[in-house]
Amino acid sequence: ARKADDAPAATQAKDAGKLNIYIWSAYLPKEVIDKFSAQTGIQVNFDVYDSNEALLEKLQSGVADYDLVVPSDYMVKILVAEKLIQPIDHAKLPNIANLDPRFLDKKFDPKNQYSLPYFWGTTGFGYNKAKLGTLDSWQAIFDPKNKGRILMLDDMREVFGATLKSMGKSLNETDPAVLKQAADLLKKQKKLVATYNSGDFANILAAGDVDIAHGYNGQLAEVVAKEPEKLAYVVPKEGATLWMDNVCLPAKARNVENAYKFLNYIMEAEVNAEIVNGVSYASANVPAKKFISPEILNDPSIYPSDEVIGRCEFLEDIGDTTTLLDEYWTEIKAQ
Amino acid sequence: MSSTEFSVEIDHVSKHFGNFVAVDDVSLTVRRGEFFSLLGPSGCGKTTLLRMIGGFEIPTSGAIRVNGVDMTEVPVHKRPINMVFQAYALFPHLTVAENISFGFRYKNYPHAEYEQRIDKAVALVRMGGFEARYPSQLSGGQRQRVALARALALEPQVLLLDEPLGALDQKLRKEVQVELKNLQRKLGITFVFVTHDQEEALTMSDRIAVMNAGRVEQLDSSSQVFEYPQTEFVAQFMGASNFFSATVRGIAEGFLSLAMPDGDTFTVPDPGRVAAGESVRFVVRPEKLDLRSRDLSSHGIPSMAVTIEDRVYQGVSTVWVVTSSTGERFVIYEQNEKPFEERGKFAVGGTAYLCWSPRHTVLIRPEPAEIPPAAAASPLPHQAGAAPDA
Amino acid sequence: MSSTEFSVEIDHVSKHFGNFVAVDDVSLTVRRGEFFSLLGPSGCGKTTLLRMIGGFEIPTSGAIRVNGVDMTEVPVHKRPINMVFQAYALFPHLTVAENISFGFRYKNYPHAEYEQRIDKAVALVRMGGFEARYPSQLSGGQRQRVALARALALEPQVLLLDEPLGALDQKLRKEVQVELKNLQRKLGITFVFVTHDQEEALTMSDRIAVMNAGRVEQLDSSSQVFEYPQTEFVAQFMGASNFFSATVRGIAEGFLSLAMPDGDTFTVPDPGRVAAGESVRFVVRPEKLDLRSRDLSSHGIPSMAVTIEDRVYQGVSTVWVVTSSTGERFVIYEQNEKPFEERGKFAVGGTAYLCWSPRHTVLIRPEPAEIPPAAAASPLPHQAGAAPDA
Amino acid sequence: MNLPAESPRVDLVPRPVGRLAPVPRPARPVSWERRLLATHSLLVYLFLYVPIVILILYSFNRSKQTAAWEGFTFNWYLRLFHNDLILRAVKNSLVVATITTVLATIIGTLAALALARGKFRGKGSTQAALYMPIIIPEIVIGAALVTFFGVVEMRLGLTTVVIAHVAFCISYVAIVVRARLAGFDRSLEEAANDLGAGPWDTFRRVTLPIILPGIVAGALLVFTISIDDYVITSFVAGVGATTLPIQIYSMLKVGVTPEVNAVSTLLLLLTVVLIAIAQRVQQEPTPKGGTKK
Amino acid sequence: MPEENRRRGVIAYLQVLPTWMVLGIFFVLPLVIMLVISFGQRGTYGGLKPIEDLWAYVSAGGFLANYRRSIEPLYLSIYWRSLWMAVVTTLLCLVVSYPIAYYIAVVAPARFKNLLLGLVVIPFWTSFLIRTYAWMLILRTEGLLNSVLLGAGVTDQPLNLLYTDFAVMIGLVYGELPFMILPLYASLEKLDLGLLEASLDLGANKVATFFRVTVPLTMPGIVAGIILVFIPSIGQFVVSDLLGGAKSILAGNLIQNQFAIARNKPFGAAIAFELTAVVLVLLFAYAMYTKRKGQEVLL
Ligand SMILES: Nc1ncnc2c1ncn2[C@@H]1O[C@H](COP(=O)(O)OP(=O)(O)OP(=O)(O)O)[C@@H](O)[C@H]1O
Ligand SMILES: Nc1ncnc2c1ncn2[C@@H]1O[C@H](COP(=O)(O)OP(=O)(O)OP(=O)(O)O)[C@@H](O)[C@H]1O
Ligand SMILES: [Mg+2]
Ligand SMILES: [Mg+2]
Repeated sequence: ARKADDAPAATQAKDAGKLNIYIWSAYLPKEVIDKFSAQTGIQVNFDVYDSNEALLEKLQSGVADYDLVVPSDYMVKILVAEKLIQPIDHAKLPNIANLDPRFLDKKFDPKNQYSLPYFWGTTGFGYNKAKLGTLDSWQAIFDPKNKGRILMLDDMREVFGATLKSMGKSLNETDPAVLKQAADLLKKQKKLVATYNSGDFANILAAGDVDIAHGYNGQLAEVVAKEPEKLAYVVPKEGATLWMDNVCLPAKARNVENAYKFLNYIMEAEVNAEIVNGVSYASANVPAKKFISPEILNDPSIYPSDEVIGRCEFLEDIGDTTTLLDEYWTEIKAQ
Repeated sequence: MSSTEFSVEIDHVSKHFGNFVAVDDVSLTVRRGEFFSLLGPSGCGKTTLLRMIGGFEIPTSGAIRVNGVDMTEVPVHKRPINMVFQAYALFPHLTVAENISFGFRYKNYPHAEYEQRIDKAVALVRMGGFEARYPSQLSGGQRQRVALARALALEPQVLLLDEPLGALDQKLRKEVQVELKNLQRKLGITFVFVTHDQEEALTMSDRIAVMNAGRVEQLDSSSQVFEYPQTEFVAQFMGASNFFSATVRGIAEGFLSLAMPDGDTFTVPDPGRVAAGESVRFVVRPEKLDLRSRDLSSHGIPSMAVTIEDRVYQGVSTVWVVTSSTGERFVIYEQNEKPFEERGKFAVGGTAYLCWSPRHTVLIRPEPAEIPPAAAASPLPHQAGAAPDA
Repeated sequence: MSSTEFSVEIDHVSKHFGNFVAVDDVSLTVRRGEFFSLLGPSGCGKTTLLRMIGGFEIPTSGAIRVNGVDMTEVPVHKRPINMVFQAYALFPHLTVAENISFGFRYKNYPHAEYEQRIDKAVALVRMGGFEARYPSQLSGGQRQRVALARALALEPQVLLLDEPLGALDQKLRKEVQVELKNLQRKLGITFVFVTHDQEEALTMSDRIAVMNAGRVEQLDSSSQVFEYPQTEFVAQFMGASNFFSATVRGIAEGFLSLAMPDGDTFTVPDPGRVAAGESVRFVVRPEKLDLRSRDLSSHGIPSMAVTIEDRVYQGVSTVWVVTSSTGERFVIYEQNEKPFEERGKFAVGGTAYLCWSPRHTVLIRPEPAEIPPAAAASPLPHQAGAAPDA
Repeated sequence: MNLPAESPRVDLVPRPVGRLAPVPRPARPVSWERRLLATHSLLVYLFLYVPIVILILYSFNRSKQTAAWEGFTFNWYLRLFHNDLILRAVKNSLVVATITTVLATIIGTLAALALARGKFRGKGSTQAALYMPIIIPEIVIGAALVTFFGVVEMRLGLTTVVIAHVAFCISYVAIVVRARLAGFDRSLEEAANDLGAGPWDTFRRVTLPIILPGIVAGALLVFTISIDDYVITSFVAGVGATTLPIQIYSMLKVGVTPEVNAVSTLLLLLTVVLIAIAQRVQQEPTPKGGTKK
Repeated sequence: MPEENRRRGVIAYLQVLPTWMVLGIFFVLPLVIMLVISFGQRGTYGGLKPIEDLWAYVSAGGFLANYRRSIEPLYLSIYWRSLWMAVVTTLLCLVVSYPIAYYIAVVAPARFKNLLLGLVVIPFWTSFLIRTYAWMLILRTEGLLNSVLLGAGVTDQPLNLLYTDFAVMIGLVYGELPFMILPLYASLEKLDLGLLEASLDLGANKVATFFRVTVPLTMPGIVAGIILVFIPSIGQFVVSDLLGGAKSILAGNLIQNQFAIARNKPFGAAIAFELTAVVLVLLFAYAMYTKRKGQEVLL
């Protein structure tokens, strides 16, 4: 503040001309940023991360100068609890009205005090339709017929989530007995698994190395779209994970005003559609749908029906139960 | 194994390093149980020749046989040869005892004998008490002795020694020389020995090869090489630096009559390769020259008037340096003070007569015209190219 | 810089390696421009002493001054000293010329002179034509010469030479010796020289220190050390291995009258440290002994009946080995065939009389009782501990 | 990039050290063990390069998926040239790796010298400290460092990345150079001292050329580690400091495209060109055996 | 003597000063923070649980809870497997690397040495991830290796290579090779060939010479290589996840998971420090051993 006093407007203008975004790679087409910069004169810096935990670590350090970050659902809750993000002033964002109410006011951030939805999707599995016929249940990943042809995400919560769902339980179950049951199931299931993989699952499925690939809808949608005859993506009938990445303002953000400008900008219908068209992930913007290309909009693996969304659930932070789950996970892997 | 008379046969062996000819068409044989020495100026190819016998260097051309077996295909470790390296090549990670016993297992010595054999080798080179030291903790001479002990302990059929005693003091060197000779007699080892110490070569060797610029200049029994050098190079190298010119007056009954430039004549045994009227060069060893106050030429003893230039005390002997009227320089050794011999003392700057016994006159082959060093590579047989160091 | 008379002063210097005493309380001074040699058996501490002067080894105790300046605080590269290392220490990554010119910049030689100075140094050691070679491409003697040239080229005030000519043949060695002497005269360099070649030491040195087991046994002018060894060790080390016992009959007018065990008496100059009735030991150098067929004792010349055991041809001289009736062994050098001297030839196995001139009788200090090697570490002043090698 | 032959004065491969064995061997009949060694080496190089060939091949694959070959295209290269993010990441990576290599090599070499020669108090703890970066899992280092930067209020950026890399690369240099220094012939340094060279000149003119292979090996390792480090970097990188590995890992969420293959291919190409030039320039003054008139 | 010693000491201090400045500030201090953290308890959201009564916490031994947990049999079996993998990797690396390092350092013509050395590391200037993907392409059932094997008639069935221990070993050895080859090279490059000649001369054949002379003389390089390969191998996990199908858990995963998934930094740090302590003790034991044998301590 003192600096602002004796430093003349020039510095301020320069400071005001910046925006540091920290986001998943390929979540924001370059053209969108370029246009924003052209319109406002704000210089956008753009860094990428690969996990929510990396983001958490960065914000916890307090020395990362980001103005806008995109954590996933459960991480929002943690960031709020850790006081690492600041409340969003809805009044500054007229375009907030464009947002789909289905994706607002969720448990991890009631009333969207701290976050606004950016992309969302599901975690189901892709499979070789030509070989296995149509599948609609998690039972497929427990079916001994598929031994050695199953890929599971290398992600404790997602794997337990799928199992719990197949048992008719909640993703966020914390009852140790239930979790123990799930762990036992998974220990048996491990023999069927060819590989646990969270990065390359869609390619491995497309290559034919496995017949079933547990995974996020985005990449799977892409390979399914390429070979619709052979491959399919399904959100099993027992239910699955609904995930959502959200924009937030770090508590220590320095260019808050610019961040608001940017937030408002990307919630404009046309801009939002451009983002969706560029990345092929579903956004929560209603008027944008008009501008989204039909292949994307009509792809059920990207924009599933309300019914499908209805049977999905968000992953939430389960607090200290995480430790128990981690121990089970270790046991499963170590056996 | 063949039972040829020869232990080592070297057959037209040459060794080139790039353009440089280190060993040039050398042929020689070493007899079984012989003590054979290689002499020659620094850089003349002695080490290279030894290394080829040992198998560390492949001859560019020619063949080497040991006990009648062609060694070309025989790997180093299968040759019945051991070498004492000029730079010792001690294993830095092993103690003295471990260095010495390194090769025992390949000789199939029983384990029980190891200690005793180490003791024996160590005693031979007077290194008792140092068995547990590492080479880095030894003095130069001590390292050399360990290198020697290591090779001796294996009692090979052929032992190559590259200046194995060069870093030892004279007393110790004499002791070790005696030990080496004993060992040779006892075990019948063939020695091929490189040394710069002429006395050592003469006392130890059966035969000596004098090398120059990659070639063998003369190969003879040790006293022959010393007393009857065949070339000016050998003469000079062996320390016989007194060269004279004369003309052959006549040849009769196995004797030559030689005339010195000043007209003195004397007769010497005919070596059989000169004709009357020819001009020849001969050499007389310094210890065989004498200084006299009178001209003895009337007695058939060659005498030459000289000026005394210098006298140098050398411990056992004194060296006189004199010049003739034509400016030639001669060197005379005089053993210091034999008792009861009274002789005219000569002062530096004074004059005297240089005399010698005609039987100590050694005719030498005429030296070829100066050849540039590169010619060391030329295939002129048995001619001395100038040593690179000369 | 101080202008003391002394170039190098060594003041009660000792060096311990762990428990081992390599140099034991040595004090000596080397004069400015002097040619000073260190002699001694292998492992006696010569290299260690040189290395301490050079600054490569820190004395365990004692001080070293060069030109009057205490060197303790002076780092190696600031000392006005250069050293020729026993193991050469040539830089493997530099050519001969680069090795030689390595130190030029620190001497602030102008760049233009480099080539000329390299040429000069190379010519001095007869290494012309090898300037572009790497050390790995040189023979042993050639490496040694480069090491020498490298130190000489810097023309230091003090030059330490650790067996700098040991790997050279005699002819070349003599040439280089002459060059070294010239250089010393021209530049006034102080030489501290280690050699195993006694002739070299005697001809080159002004003074010689003979070391034994880390101590200086005798420090004298070169001829004194040779002709008048003070201890049995020095005598033996200098090749004077003929020891006799006698009893002092009487002392008169600066002369001792000595009686041999067989009753012969003769007189020698009194060295001034014996009393009548005492039994003494003396030594006679081998070249000063003579073999006669008659007993000359009646002429006041000590004669001893001996049996001839061996004769060994050594080139310049012949060595006779004889034993007395009490089994003592003596060695006689006889220069080979001086002309015109007729003398009774003796056959091996025959008998003769061993004679010498009384003035060649050298009384020596009594040897202390045999000390075990460990005692080399004991602080007995000026007593020769047995060398570990002895 | 840190290629051999950067240093103009000294040859990276010093000539054979004073061995008795003359080094340039004659054309001796190639012995079986030499042939075996050569064959083995060839196989190892094959092993090293097969994946690289595949990687290059797939930079020309029309399909975005790596599994199937769908025909040849330059498309990924074109896209790469328009992908500011990747290009900037490449630049960051090269900058970080180069600076890290220089700093870590210097510091590590100094440490190795001290450890090999010096007897000083704290030698043991220095050694322990040097082993730590290798022993401790990167994620722990990364987390610790980012916490530390937070405590001392050091803004995350390229500087912090370089600091982190230097801190954990010093060890690699120190260990390799230390190994090279073992059994170093001290008399060569003594000779240099003796000839008037002070400590620095002795190091520069004698020690350095002789231990250079060790330093080069260490530097190559550092560059290799630094240019491809992901875990630690992901913790300590700040605004504008995204490096190539971070960029690539973050692409996992939406799928890694062959642009990455294209970038790697171009880097390889650049390296090979530089090495080829270095090889030409270096053209060792091969020790020519006595060319005497 | 003390004077010179002091001077050498000062030089040594100057030489390690930069190391300590960097390592001390940017390594040791952060790790001290981590060490403190390892005595704490996981907070609900990943941070540390606040401790109300420090004295009670310490006296009750609560600060050791993580360390106690980390030596439960479940975890011990993981360490054991990690250790075993690291040992195998290191040995394989050594066996593969020594000949090629020897070739580059001793046999190859001097002017190719740099080139050959460069060629060893250049593959690793590409992204680890896509390098590993390339390996997956090679090892998969329809991959390159299987087609070569089928083509050569070695097998008539495609082999199951990917997601096996074999694949993991290949990947590990591949990734660690330069860390073995380079130190070995640095050490072999100064090998005195004269000593090999001496050994042959004394009757040792080439194999015996290798084990009795070459190996002891290049021990510094071997030790350095082993350290640089073995230690990181204990903590590795990405290769085994990708090529081995992530079907087992190694010490590396365990720590990674605590930091990244379970958000249990204290536990993760505790395991890491335990591992560190064990390795340091091993190294120290080795140093003592060589010292006892009177050899140069190579660490
Ligand atoms: N580092 C060391 N550790 C233990 N003893 C040593 C060490 N260096 C030398 N010595 C011992 O010190 C004594 C003196 O060694 P020095 O090298 O001075 O002998 P020297 O007189 O030069 O012998 P030489 O004529 O054989 O070269 C020797 O007995 C040697 O074994
Ligand atoms: N690797 C090499 N490359 C080029 N020339 C070499 C090589 N090795 C030796 N030479 C040369 O070959 C000649 C013979 O060397 P060698 O070592 O056989 O000499 P030497 O007779 O043993 O000499 P010294 O008595 O000095 O040891 C020398 O002039 C030497 O310079
Ligand atoms: Mg030689
Ligand atoms: Mg010595």
